[in-house]
Amino acid sequence: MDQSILVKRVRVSDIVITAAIYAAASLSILLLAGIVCYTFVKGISSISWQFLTTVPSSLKGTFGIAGNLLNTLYIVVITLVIATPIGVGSAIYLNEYAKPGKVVRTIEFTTEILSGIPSIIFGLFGMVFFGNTLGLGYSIITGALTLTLMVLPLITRNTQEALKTVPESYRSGALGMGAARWYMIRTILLPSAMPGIITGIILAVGRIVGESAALLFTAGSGFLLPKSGMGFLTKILESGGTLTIQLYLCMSKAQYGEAFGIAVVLLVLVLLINMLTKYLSGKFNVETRE
Amino acid sequence: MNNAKISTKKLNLYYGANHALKDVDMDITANAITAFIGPSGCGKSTFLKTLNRMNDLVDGVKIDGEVTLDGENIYDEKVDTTLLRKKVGMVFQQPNPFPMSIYDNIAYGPRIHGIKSKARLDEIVEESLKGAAIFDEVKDRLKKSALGLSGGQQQRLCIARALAVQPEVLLMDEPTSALDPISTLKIEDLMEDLKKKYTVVVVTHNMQQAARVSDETAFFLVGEVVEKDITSNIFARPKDKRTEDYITGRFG
Amino acid sequence: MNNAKISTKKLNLYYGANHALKDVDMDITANAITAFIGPSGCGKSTFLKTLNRMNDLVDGVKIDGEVTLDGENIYDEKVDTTLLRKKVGMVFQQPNPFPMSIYDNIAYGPRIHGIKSKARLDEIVEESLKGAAIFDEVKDRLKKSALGLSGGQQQRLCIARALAVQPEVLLMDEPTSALDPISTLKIEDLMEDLKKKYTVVVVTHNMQQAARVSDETAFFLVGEVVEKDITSNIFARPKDKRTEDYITGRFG
Amino acid sequence: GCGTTETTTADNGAASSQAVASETAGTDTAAAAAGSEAASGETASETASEAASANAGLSGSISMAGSTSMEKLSNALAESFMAKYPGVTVTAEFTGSGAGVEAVAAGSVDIGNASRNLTEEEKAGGVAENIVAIDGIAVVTDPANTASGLTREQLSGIYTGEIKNWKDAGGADQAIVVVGREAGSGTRGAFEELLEIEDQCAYANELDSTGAVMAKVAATPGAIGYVSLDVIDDTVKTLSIDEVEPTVENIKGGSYLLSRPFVMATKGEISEQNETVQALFDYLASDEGKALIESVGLIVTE
Amino acid sequence: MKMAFSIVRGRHSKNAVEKAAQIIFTVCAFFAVLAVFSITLYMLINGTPALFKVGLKDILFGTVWKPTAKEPSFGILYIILTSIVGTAFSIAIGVPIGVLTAVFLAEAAPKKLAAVVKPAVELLAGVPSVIYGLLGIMILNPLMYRVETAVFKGSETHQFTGGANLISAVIVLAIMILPTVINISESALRAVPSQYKSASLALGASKIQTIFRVMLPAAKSGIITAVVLGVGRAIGEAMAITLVSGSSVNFPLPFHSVRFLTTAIVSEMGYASGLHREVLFTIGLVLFAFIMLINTCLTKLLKSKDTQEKVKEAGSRSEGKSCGTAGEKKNRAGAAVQGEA
Ligand SMILES: Nc1ncnc2c1ncn2[C@@H]1O[C@H](COP(=O)(O)OP(=O)(O)OP(=O)(O)O)[C@@H](O)[C@H]1O
Ligand SMILES: Nc1ncnc2c1ncn2[C@@H]1O[C@H](COP(=O)(O)OP(=O)(O)OP(=O)(O)O)[C@@H](O)[C@H]1O
Ligand SMILES: [Mg+2]
Ligand SMILES: [Mg+2]
Ligand SMILES: O=P([O-])([O-])[O-]
Repeated sequence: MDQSILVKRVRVSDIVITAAIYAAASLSILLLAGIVCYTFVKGISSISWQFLTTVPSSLKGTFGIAGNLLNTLYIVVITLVIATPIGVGSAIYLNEYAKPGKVVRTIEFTTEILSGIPSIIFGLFGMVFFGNTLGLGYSIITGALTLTLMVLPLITRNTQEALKTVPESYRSGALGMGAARWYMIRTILLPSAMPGIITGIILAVGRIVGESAALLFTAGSGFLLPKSGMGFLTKILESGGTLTIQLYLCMSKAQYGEAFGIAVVLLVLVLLINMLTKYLSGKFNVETRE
Repeated sequence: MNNAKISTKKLNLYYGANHALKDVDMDITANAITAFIGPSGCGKSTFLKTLNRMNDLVDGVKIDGEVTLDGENIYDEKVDTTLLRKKVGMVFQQPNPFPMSIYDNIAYGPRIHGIKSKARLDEIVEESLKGAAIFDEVKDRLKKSALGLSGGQQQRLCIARALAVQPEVLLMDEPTSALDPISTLKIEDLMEDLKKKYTVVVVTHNMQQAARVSDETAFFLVGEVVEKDITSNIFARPKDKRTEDYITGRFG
Repeated sequence: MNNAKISTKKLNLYYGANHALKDVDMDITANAITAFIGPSGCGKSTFLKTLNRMNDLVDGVKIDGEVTLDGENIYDEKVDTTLLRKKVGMVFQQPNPFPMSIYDNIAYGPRIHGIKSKARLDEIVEESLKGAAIFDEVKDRLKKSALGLSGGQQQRLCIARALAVQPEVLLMDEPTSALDPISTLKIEDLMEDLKKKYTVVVVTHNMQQAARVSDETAFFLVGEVVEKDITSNIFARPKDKRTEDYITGRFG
Repeated sequence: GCGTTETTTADNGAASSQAVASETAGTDTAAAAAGSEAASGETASETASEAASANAGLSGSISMAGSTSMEKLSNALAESFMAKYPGVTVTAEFTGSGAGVEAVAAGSVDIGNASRNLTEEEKAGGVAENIVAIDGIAVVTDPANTASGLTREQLSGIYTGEIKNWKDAGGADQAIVVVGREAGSGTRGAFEELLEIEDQCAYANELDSTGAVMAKVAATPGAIGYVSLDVIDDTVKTLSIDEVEPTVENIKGGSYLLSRPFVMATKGEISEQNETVQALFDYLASDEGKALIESVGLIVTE
Repeated sequence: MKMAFSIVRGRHSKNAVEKAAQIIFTVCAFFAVLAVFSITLYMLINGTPALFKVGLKDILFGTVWKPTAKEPSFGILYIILTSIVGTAFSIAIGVPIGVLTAVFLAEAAPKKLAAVVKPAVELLAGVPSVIYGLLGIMILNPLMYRVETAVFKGSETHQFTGGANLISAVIVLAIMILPTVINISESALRAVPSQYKSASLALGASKIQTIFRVMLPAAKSGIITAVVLGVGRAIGEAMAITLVSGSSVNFPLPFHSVRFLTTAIVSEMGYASGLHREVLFTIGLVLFAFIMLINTCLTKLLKSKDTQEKVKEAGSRSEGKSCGTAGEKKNRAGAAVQGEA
């Protein structure tokens, strides 16, 4: 016929857009890779056994982040333990139980609002409400409660998105066989949505680990290790600065070596968390899909 | 009709403002195959779904009138829809296997209803797959994902899954529209078998199929049941002009 | 066959280790309807998709051999797949309208190919919808989402969408399996019309349909083409025992 | 403004003259700090073993919060005090002077650190001002700067924006980048007050900690800033003011203009505090405590 | 034939579990409402008094920020403008780059490259923003200072900032939001049913046309999420930019040292007392109001288009084999039974 398929037509807009895509991608990939490399190069020399296992001593003039590592762990765990069930539950309600209407719109709207509130506001609120009104002061629990509010929408949203991508036919299939709603959710939806839920949790962990403004006024900046077994319990009522807080403090004191050292530790930490969750979600997929 | 398994009286259904079912009165005979025919969009699927309350899941649906199963109103507040849907099973128009292994797909229903014994489940899975004429094709990969099957295989899997809970009534929404003739024939044979114990309702676009397998046929048009009768009567001596026109391909 | 629109030579296709098409040699006659029949999973859809290179999108696919369209090898490196697919249109087994209005669904293809005039688009949309026997049902809601249509309506919409780019070849993968007999008949009539200008290839499970509409029929079995001939020959005097067995319903 | 200034200066003067009485050797601040750091380390461990039986009884916890410039002092104090009294936990937060005083007034911490004098309002709220040390404020530039000192007028001119180039202040032809602290900072308050340029400063950078100022000045050619004396190192160059170098002696002697007190505020007088807190203040007042204060580069009061 | 059970008889233990599940989920869902309600309440309680003490006009439209002066002045107009301008520019830079990168990863990148880059992006989404600030101080500021000295050579009026200016802050913010935007947009793109893609390609659309005309519109809801989160992160970031932006209160011009709403709170909250402290809470309140406004506008604006098309939800629902039926009225994906109409 008129046009041979062997002659490629040139579509200028396609070429331009493709070029833009490649340019944008190379830019962001280079930037992001550059950030990681630069941080590693600058920070790796600060890292030593002492750096990882001791706490700072102004008498000996040494520096270490053991206390901050532990604090970070505490805050991540406590926050997730509280926020994950609430976030996932909320998503399940919104997606699977609620009839569309005012109520759902209100909840979705407020969840959106919550996700947009700047961390500094969470910090102020946490300081005033958990710290002063509830009398928890500067403590790990104050920080964790504050962060719970902060990461909640992240988990809710991701779970919701994941639930939305589960085909409707799975629901009707299961319900059509007489499965009750919660049973259907448990056996079909949650496994199918698990990768999405885990993405939400990854993002949440990332946010917690990376948070500074909301923690500065709530969890404080303590860096001591618990003195005894009981100390591990009472620690949640004591002030504790996460790695990021310590990084910020080092940075504002121009202790750049230490700051980059902590940055490296943070990168490795986030990497480990990501790998772990990947592994877990992979396992889930294998179990349910194959 | 005394041995009506399901009866509807003055059933009306609205999707918001769309009046999708209009004053449907119907008795569905026990241990028989009832076929629903009618042009696309006339409400066959909708009616089918009111029979096991799958329409409850659609937002903005309003249902008026009565549907009884063995004389009990299934829209009564006290009805346990779980039990209702165990008794009134369903096969959908589009194959919808769950994202799990073939075995787990079939075992899903029995597990819902409390069967835990591995041996018993194995038995049910095998029986059901055989019943749906797919056992031989999948017996070596029961532990593989059901999503890896072809469309036709998936649909037969779904039929097997519905059989696994041993329903009393089986609703099938164009169950063979994605199948090749051989599988279709097997399924049709299977329906014949099933009606000995069960009540079967099947929506079909294939007039030959309706004529071949069903004992009774109902003809739907824009939300109304124009005519319902013994199948041979519908095809040989339709009472309504519209039925005749449709069957002879004069409109649609 | 001198007027072959499409020819394949020693076409082999592998999904990873799964050898899905085996040495397929076929000539598809221009301005005729060619039907593919065969049991579920035998590779009909797969073969169809090699004809407009839709299989390129599947990971791990390996294709050997040659496919020519008007004598040009469509697997040549220089091929403009965009143009190829404009010339070789496709309707899928599952209806897949875009999540946009009915109008925009139809206008999508023409717009892609550079038609901007509102009047021209209106015209194309109307023509295409009429061609697919769905215009009357949707004319009042062209601006509404296509996802609100019933399955049958959606499939006809997809056919209309494929017609809107005025292809030379139209590949249809069980295009009527979701349609009622009336719509099916209309589509079949349409195919008759289309073949005057276009080359039509249709996969079907419905042997009657194949017999009714097609000029030539190819019978597939586990990735091979067992037999291809003029339709009347295939159904009246199949050369291969397996074809005969399949047509007479002796296996599947 | 004038009234406050007088009070502050008077206070400082008194504190400085008292501080002169206590003897401190060494002209080079850094060397002195290093030396006494080692000394206090020894002292601490000795005392800990000697008085272990006597101190074992004391237990509890002390919480401090407040000024960031007092971080070095607070951490050193906490550490050595805990070494001496193993049963006690001392925690310190560095949220800023205002927050520290507020926290102590609210009773949520035992001690509020402030790197400035308390306001009359704060004192009226029942908070006691316990001055524990005196700190100097050094004016610094990037190491490559050729100016060696400024007059008081030049310094004021630079900070009020009248002088924009180093060539007008005895240096090369180079733009001046004016670095300072944020409103509310003890350091900034003292600096502006002593130069009598309150509310007239035009900062190009208002940074929120001493360290940040150090870093910015060190890295920016043409920059000028002011920081606590105890953080000075060789990444920056200190300038003399009216030809007086910022050294511990000059501050004690009163010839160096810029200094301010470090306050550890308590709710009510020290005597009203619990015995653990009292022990902390006793410790600070002891020779051991004084050595500690000097070791971090500060000047001992009284 | 009547079987053993009547359908009316429910099994109670099971019903109890089901009921409990529903109640628990409902409570969970209201948690967010409670949180937003109490945060709003606390911000109002702490932030409004100063508004009246100082005067609404003097705070919001005053340009002089001298909180500790003898006659203090609490004008935050420049601070507000800085936040608006800074956020707008960082979004204008970060979102297109991020979305295009997501397109690259989801559609254009070789599998192997994507497999390396994706985890890297996830990693960076978790990187503390302070690190970006750290890099800003170490790399951007000196660079900007060089640009500044070149641009304003010999200027008598320009106040030299040493590179700590609006541009530096905008760049740090833009880079900071990249991973978030990339991650979420990419997931949204991947969630688009593959049937849309094949339908479009089969019509002869090029890959680019398919992406921009079908995939991106279908992924719109996810991309909105990405933008909203990006805006939130940019406008809400404090620590990363306190040091990078110079933190003086100035009109937001590229080479001015500027202060954002957030950095205003962070840098002075520790030191402020009395009215000054209350005004900082007022700044918090303003920030909060901003977020509310932006969120509402963005979602309203973008969603209203959606409603007309009734597209997004049904689209993101249907997958692979099943096709959506959204029905006549606005049908929330939540309960539409698909795959069979
Ligand atoms: N979930 C829904 N929401 C709104 N309207 C619907 C819904 N499902 C179906 N409809 C409408 O109700 C009418 C009947 O639809 P139904 O699916 O029952 O037809 P059908 O006879 O099964 O058609 P087909 O043969 O194409 O499957 C149609 O007009 C359809 O558009
Ligand atoms: N994307 C794919 N990846 C791997 N294997 C595939 C894929 N698509 C199809 N197959 C396999 O290739 C074989 C041929 O499949 P195909 O879909 O072409 O069959 P068909 O004849 O169209 O069947 P049906 O009539 O059920 O549609 C089957 O065994 C199928 O499992
Ligand atoms: Mg139907
Ligand atoms: Mg097929
Ligand atoms: O941190 P300062 O309060 O001492 O400036």
